[in-house]
Amino acid sequence: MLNMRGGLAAIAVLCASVSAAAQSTDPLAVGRKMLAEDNPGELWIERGKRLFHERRGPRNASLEQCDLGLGPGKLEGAAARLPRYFPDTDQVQDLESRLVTCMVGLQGFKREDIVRTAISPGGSNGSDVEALALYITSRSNGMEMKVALSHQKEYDMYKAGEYLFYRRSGQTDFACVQCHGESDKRIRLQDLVNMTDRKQIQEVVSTWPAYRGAHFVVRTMQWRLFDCFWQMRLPELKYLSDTSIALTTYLHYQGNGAVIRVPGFKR
Amino acid sequence: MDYTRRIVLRLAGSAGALAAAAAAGFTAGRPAWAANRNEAAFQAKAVADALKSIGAVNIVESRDIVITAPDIAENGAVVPVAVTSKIPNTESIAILAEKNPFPLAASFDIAPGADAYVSTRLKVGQTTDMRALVKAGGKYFTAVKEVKVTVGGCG
Amino acid sequence: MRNAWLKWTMLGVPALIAAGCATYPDPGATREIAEKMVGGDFTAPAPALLKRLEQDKSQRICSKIGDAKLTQAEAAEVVALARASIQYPPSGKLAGDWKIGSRLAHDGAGDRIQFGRLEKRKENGGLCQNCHALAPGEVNVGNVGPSLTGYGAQRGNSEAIARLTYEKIYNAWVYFPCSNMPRLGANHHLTPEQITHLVAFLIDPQSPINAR
Amino acid sequence: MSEPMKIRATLQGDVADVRILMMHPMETGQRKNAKGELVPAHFIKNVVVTHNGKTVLDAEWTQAISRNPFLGLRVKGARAGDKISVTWVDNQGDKRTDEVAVAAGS
Repeated sequence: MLNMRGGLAAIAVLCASVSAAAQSTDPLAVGRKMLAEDNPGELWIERGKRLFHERRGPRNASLEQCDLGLGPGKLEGAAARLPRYFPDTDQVQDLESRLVTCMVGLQGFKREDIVRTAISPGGSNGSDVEALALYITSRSNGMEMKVALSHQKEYDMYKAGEYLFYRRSGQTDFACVQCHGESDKRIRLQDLVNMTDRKQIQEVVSTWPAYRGAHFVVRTMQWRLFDCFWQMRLPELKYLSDTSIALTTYLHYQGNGAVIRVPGFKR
Repeated sequence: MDYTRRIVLRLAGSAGALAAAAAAGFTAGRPAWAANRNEAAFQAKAVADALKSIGAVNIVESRDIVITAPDIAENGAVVPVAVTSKIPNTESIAILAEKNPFPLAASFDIAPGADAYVSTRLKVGQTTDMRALVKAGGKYFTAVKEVKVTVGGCG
Repeated sequence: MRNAWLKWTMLGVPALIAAGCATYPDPGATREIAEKMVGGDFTAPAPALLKRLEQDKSQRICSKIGDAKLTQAEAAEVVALARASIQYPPSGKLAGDWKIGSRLAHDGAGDRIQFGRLEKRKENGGLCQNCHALAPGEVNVGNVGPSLTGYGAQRGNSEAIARLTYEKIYNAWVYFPCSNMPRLGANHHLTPEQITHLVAFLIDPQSPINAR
Repeated sequence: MSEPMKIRATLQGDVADVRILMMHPMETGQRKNAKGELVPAHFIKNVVVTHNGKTVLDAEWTQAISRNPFLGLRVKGARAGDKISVTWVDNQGDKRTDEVAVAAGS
């Protein structure tokens, strides 16, 4: 039916026209497919590449000597093996944590300055860290996730992550598992991933960093966890905190074998 | 993070911004078939006024216009819309989100003989009829599809 | 079979130990490591808000890892603690205004913390829509919890039903120990008065949730 | 200081499927920033797509086009290696042109 304000007598034929769009039974599927086919996150990759190779910061250095676990400057496959233990920092680090180590150590940026701006405001052009994290991860596109537990601290992180995944607290009594423990569940219309199902974990961990449609920026795994704690009404998760790296270790290890393809597209 | 909600609510705009926007032109070297920007149509707040400004009269509903858009859009700030016109000699395709404060969202002039298909993404403030208006051989044709907008997001 | 795959990977552990490698910490050590993280990894605009991370006894019991089951004794303790937590509205009236309840049921905001700010509003939303189907035909509803469509139409609106409903919202763990449903009243997310409005929204014959 | 567009042009028969992503805020002029100040309107007004120098599409846009816009079109009579060029102009006079060669279809 035509449903318009004002006199539209101009329209000669008033038969309801039917769109051929919705052949699928899922009324959301058409839109999701159309958006995912052309992912604005792609625009961030070039920027991340430029930021990686440009001489920047107080030391006027590039990140080309950054060791993400496979040796200085070796990016192919590096993200697929993170988080991992790094002897020089004596820490288990995820991609963003290691990236910040490089930005501080090689380029001379102040850690607190990077951390403060790492998660960009929605509707901005995004942060340097977001673009760099996407570029670096994109260099593992097509490769299998291969996180190893070998150092004691990696085992500790993995088990702490598992513990935290099930740890309930706060006024909603939520742990991760309350929303991510069963398949085919939704918060309103938003599909929830079952993080106790290997296939679904793989689908998730291989698609971050991702373009977040509602925010118009590329988001990272650090952001994903940060935003979950917000919705759970818990205090703010510190950027690069051990809690975040423990949960990432727990999830990434279970996601082993997934083929990385970033940027993902999230609603 | 209620960024989407904010952006969608603030779509309810004034004509001022659009008028200011009219300044910078890009008309030099334009081929004869491409019309100049019809500022009055873009500033119209009612669908009827937009159509009038375009000069669209005797508009015929046509099944040869296919609108591809979701039945339900999860995020009103990014609603994908594609329009295909199978009507011979299609000269232009305009897309109107009828419930938007300024319904005429975009207009595409198509070179003679070129493929009459465009795809883009729109901000839509609320559930609306999405209307495609096609000019072909000097005549006007139209089709509509309803898109439900849930705004979505958490909180 | 929540963690079937995980268990499978655990089978590899003895081999690693045999090879002299590092291994998984025991549950006590894990708890210590993880709780230390929680203690240092969060910030809040007011120190008192950090207390949200501390677990009460029921939360500790309900944080079962993987497929671990609640024992009968644990379940009984959670139920007893839940029963003791319930406070009724001073008026004694358990069913309030379904229209206010409808608004609350569709409100998912309030009390979140981000970018150094606490989302403090006049009142918190009831969060229902996030997880439960509500009125017939409503699209933007979750399914983590059971559908509430026709809740009152199926059960009626007697005093006994009003009381049961009130208690389930105030502290669902009285009836379903350790369920996913937040203890909205006991945790002071909602006030007793707000809960009476949600009760009305669920059981009032006029409420859209009970529309045919 | 605009970011390059991401343009894909892939041959399907003799039609090039062209998909363009642009980084642009598409500000309505109605949104307030974190400090509560109104963000000035800033949006692409006009997009022109050419095929080997000949215009095939001339689009007039408004603030109703989403942030980081997408434009998809099909160019008839294309051959692998043909040049597809895209130019956008925004309401603040900013302008950008990017070009790709049509890739053979898979």
